[in-house]
Amino acid sequence: MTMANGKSGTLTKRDGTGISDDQAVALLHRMMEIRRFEEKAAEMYARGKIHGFLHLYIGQEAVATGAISALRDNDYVVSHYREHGHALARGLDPKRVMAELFGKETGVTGGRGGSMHLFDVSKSFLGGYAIVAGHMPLACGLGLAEQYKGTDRIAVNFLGDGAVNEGEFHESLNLAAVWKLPLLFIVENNFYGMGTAVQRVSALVEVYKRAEAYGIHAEQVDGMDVVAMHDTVARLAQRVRSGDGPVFLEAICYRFRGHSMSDPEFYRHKDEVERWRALDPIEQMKRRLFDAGVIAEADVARMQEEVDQIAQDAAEFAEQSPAPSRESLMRDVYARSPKLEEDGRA
Amino acid sequence: MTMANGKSGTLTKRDGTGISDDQAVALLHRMMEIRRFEEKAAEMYARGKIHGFLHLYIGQEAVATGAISALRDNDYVVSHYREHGHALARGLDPKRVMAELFGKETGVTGGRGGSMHLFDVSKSFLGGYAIVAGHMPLACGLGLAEQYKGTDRIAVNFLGDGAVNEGEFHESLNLAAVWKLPLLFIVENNFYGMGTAVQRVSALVEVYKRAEAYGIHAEQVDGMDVVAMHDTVARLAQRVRSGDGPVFLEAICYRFRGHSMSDPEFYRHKDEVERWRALDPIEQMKRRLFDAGVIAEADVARMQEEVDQIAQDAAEFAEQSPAPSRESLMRDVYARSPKLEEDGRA
Amino acid sequence: MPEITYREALRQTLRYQLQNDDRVFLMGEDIGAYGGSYAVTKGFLEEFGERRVKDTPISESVVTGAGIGAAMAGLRPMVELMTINFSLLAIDQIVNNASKLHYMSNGQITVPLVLRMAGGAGSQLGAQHSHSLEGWFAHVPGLKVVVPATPYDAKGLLMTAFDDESPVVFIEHTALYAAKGEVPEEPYRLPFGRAEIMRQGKDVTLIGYSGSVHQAYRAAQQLAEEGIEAEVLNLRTLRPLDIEGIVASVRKTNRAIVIEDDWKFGGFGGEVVSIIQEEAFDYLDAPILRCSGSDVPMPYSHDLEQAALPQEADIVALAIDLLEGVTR
Amino acid sequence: MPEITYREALRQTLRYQLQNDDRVFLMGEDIGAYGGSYAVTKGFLEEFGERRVKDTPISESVVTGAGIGAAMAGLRPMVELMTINFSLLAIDQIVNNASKLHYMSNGQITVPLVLRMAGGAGSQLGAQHSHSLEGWFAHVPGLKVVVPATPYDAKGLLMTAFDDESPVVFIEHTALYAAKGEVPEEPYRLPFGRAEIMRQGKDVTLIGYSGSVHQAYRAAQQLAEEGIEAEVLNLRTLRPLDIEGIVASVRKTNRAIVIEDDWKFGGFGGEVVSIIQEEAFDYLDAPILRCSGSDVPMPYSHDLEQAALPQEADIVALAIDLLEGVTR
Ligand SMILES: Cc1ncc(C[n+]2csc(CCOP(=O)(O)OP(=O)(O)O)c2C)c(N)n1
Ligand SMILES: Cc1ncc(C[n+]2csc(CCOP(=O)(O)OP(=O)(O)O)c2C)c(N)n1
Ligand SMILES: [Mg+2]
Ligand SMILES: [Mg+2]
Repeated sequence: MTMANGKSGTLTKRDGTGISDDQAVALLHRMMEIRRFEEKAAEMYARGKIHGFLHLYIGQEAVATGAISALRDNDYVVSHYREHGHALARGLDPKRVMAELFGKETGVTGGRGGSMHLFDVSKSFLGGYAIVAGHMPLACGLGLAEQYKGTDRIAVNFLGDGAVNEGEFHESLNLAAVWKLPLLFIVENNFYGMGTAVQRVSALVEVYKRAEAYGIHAEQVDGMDVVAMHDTVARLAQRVRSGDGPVFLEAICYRFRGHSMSDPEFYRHKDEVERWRALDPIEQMKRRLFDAGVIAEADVARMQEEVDQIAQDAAEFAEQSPAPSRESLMRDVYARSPKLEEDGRA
Repeated sequence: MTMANGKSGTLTKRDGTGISDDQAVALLHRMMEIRRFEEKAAEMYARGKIHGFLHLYIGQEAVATGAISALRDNDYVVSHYREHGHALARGLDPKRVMAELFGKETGVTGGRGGSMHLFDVSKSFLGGYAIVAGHMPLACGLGLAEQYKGTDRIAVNFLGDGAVNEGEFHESLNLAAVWKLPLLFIVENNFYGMGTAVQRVSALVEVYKRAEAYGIHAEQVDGMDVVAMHDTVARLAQRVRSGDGPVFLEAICYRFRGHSMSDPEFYRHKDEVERWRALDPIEQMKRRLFDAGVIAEADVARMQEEVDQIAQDAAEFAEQSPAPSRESLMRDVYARSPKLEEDGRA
Repeated sequence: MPEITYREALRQTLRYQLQNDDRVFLMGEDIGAYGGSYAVTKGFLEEFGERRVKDTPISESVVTGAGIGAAMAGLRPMVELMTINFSLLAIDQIVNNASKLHYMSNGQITVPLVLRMAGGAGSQLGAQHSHSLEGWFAHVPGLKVVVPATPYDAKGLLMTAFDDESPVVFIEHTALYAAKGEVPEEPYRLPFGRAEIMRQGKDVTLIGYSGSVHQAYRAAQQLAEEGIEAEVLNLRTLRPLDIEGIVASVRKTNRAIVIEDDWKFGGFGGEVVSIIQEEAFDYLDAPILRCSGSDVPMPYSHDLEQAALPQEADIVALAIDLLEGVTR
Repeated sequence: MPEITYREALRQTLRYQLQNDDRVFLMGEDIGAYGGSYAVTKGFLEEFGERRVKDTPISESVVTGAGIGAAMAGLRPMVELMTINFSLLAIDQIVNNASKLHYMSNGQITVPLVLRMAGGAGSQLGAQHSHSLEGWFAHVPGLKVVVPATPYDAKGLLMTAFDDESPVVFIEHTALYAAKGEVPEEPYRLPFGRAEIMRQGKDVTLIGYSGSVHQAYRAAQQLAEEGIEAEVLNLRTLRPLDIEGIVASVRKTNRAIVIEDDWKFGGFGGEVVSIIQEEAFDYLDAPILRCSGSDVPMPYSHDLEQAALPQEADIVALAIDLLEGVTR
């Protein structure tokens, strides 16, 4: 895209790492897309187009956007139920994601998964899981498989601060460490698991320090800063790829909306939320790009129009898409087994 | 008991803690009793009197003996399936324990539990569990209950090195730390979980360091030294009793026999076993008491006769005891609920 | 009698227990500050304090195990597992410890634990959040399994659960919390192992529990219009099961249909069918049928989810077939 | 044909898979250095190395989940859970991930995982180590559940399990590892969902699987002496279940007894009973009976354990009752 000024590489660090202006703008654009997409989803939920649980990522966009922008396309991404941001950052089609939230046949899983279970294997986006920490063992297995095959493909596992107290968190970190699995764990510490503040349930409040108990290299990063997320993950992904075993990253962030659409938010003060809103990752990035003279108000206005359109198109596509046929209910409970069909059995 | 010499307090430390000569001799006696009891059990297993799994504690006697001797009678003791030593150290009747191994009605649980499930609530010995780490949450609950009631009773939870990789280990340590539960965790690190060496499956080989990830005070002790075990646990139990929350102790020890009676021991070298046998906790303690002039060969000979007799009597008692009646099979599947019987319901 | 919701009925018993028995305390994920994911414990933290109402880490296994341990030590914990889906992470504690310790210890230990969880489907929560595994718990000796269908059931059965010395798995239905019904203000107990005859009938017995009772009842009303008088049984508890009551009804109607949300294959319905044909074989005019959920992971999409769940229309159709099958 | 043990039969298929498909690897607790708790993988670590044979930490959940993940990535892991008792610690992975991912992902993901475990009772291992929970797995759509009774079954069914694209729960019986039987040397597959008629008979059908098949067979021999000809079915797989085969047999014999070690109440037997009475109602001369384990945590004591388990004598007695019931 053309810039307000000729400058370039404003966000490139002295050591040559970091990102170009185009990348920087792309990150902002992606975050705006995710934000708008979810605002639209919330609207559709209110209008009764979406049901079940809807967990918004609003406020945390920088984490998924920055992190995933630093990965290779075929690195595995495994997330939990608050994964719209990860899915869109991974390049899943917003239309098909919205259609999934609507429970339509055109959705990424044909309306079978819904908001908590987005999958797109063609994009190495391996889901969308609703059991806290239950996806961590799977990520370990994906990493194990690539290690076994001898590739340098890695698995990136997003989880929340609430997941660190599950037994599977412990088993997964230990196994990843003992077997030196190519895994990058990214904990999005937004300070709450539903309504429970981290310090009320975690013996160790600095989540990243947990990883040290497994001899896993761990760092903390500002999850409200998309550039920091990108640079940090780029560096850590490289380290994981080199075969030294897993790395653990704690991204400090905040969820601006309730846990789900039904959350009365008894557990936190409005002004705490306000303090964090002041750190909105999108506004921060805009200011940064303004100050660097990379973009001007007009660029942002145009980008806003673009993402409005994307969200609008997604909603219309979802609305117009057909519901899956009831006849399809029993399809794919079992996979076809060509080898067994050969000898006409099972 | 009368000593070979008049001296006393030979093992009392300068700071006044530590144990008297009588206590020291009692510890030796207890270890010898446990050793002999299990040798007899092994013999009875070979003679087909005992079936199922039989996990011998031989080599680790100092851990249970020293630790439990430092507790109050009503502190809870919760162990795993290798618990003959803990049960006898707790003062359970050897006759009834042997009868339990025989599956007789006179056993501590009437022959229902067997070797892996010894219980004696009257002695605050809360079992005997066969699911690795599955007993840790129970110990947390016992501690929680006493904290809730406001007593200074504590729960002592024995586990093996293999248990530290289970999810429940993690969940239990975290909960105990967050709620400051009155728990003393004692890991008996005998270097193997069945045939798997600790370093092959644990990211952190120094087990006690795991506890630091939960902010739990942790120490390591020589589990082949019964006096060190006693002194350390006396000090740590006091600390737990004071209400500062859980404490974690790693006792370095070694199992001289196979994991169970059927273990071919492919996984370790005979000479490794020999090196450890040289550190036999019983022989160490004898030498120590000889050197200190607390006992003489004659005393040991007499003690040996006593424990031979105890083991012999236990085996005879078990042999002569009746098997539980088949009619009793369905008893106690459900507890009686007086309150509900009142209104003649359920 | 005042009309209150299923949720309020549960709250009344929980509050009664908290007020009248200091051995009772509640623990679970988000039951305190958040107010409970289904708002059953809303306000309790403020009313009873942190000693009695404990928010826990997301650690189902240790929370359940700690409840068992506390019960072993003489307290009467109520552990809320939020939903039955998460009970899978605590099932070793439930099966290997809670259900067995009284027996294994030869009666030395008792585990008076109340384990509450929300089950059932129908709210488009997707495959991982739509289980109806009550049949699994009902399979385990040592456990009692309670499945309230109405506010009246909810209040009275939960009261009984707290007075039972054995571990009780108390499974509420997510779709029923807002359902209303008449409930006495004073505390009362409903016995375990006694089904309620919700409707008398002579032609066919419709056996349901929790959510499916209501479908059965509505189906019975439709059948009445077709001139078919269905008897509707609300099991209330799966273990103990009211075998007497079930058999008595079928001996009268000579036909039965078991209705449940859970997957049909290997589901609890099979136990009910087996017992009926063992105990009332000579009274049966037709095979006992099951109207259950489809054998499929629950899809999110509304249409697919409804297609996967048993519907009133299905019950009606099966009942009509049964009766025609006989007249034929 | 050579006579080999059930254990050796399993070893032959595992070795064949390791030798012929590099996507296949084994993981589990003590399957390597220790040689496998039932010696099924003895020597494999030395023969195939650490890449193919992985000793794991005692972490059932992540080991199972890692197997699922590796299968998602195109490998064919065989995870050994040592015993079915420990599967309770991995059951969330099995139920919420392994069984559902193919469906939830709308067919994008497949999970060709073979999950082996030893089940059954009878060796005095006590309550926590004597489960027969195959019925639970059989209840879960998306899983296939295999229960070999003979060395011939073991080798052929395990071969099929590796060629199936869906997750297979393969449950061996602890009491059968040393049992011998004739097994072809060359590799072969046995189809899922096809029961074996172990013995032809016209008077009553005895339906068993895994260990209980042998009791049924011996009971049939005793019954023959009483002049009763029992047909014996070896189910081989519980899911898929050979409904056709079962129904065909009962339509011939008009009577059936289902035999299983597991607890009777809510057990898998109820499914078999339900299907038979649904599909062969008019052919039944008597109620279908179940000869199952007692509803009690398994006691250690030999006498009590035997009292809790179904015995040949019980089967014989039930069969005689059934037939007299009719002649009466
Ligand atoms: C095993 C399990 N227990 C409980 C729940 C209910 N639950 C859903 S989200 C959630 C909180 C998770 O918090 P966190 O990991 O911090 O993620 P966040 O919602 O903050 O993104 C809980 C308890 C669940 N889904 N799975
Ligand atoms: C959950 C579970 N997984 C596996 C087993 C099988 N098993 C019994 S003992 C054991 C090893 C435990 O080792 P450790 O904790 O070090 O205790 P030790 O035997 O050395 O005393 C294993 C894997 C079990 N009993 N429970
Ligand atoms: Mg959080
Ligand atoms: Mg060990």
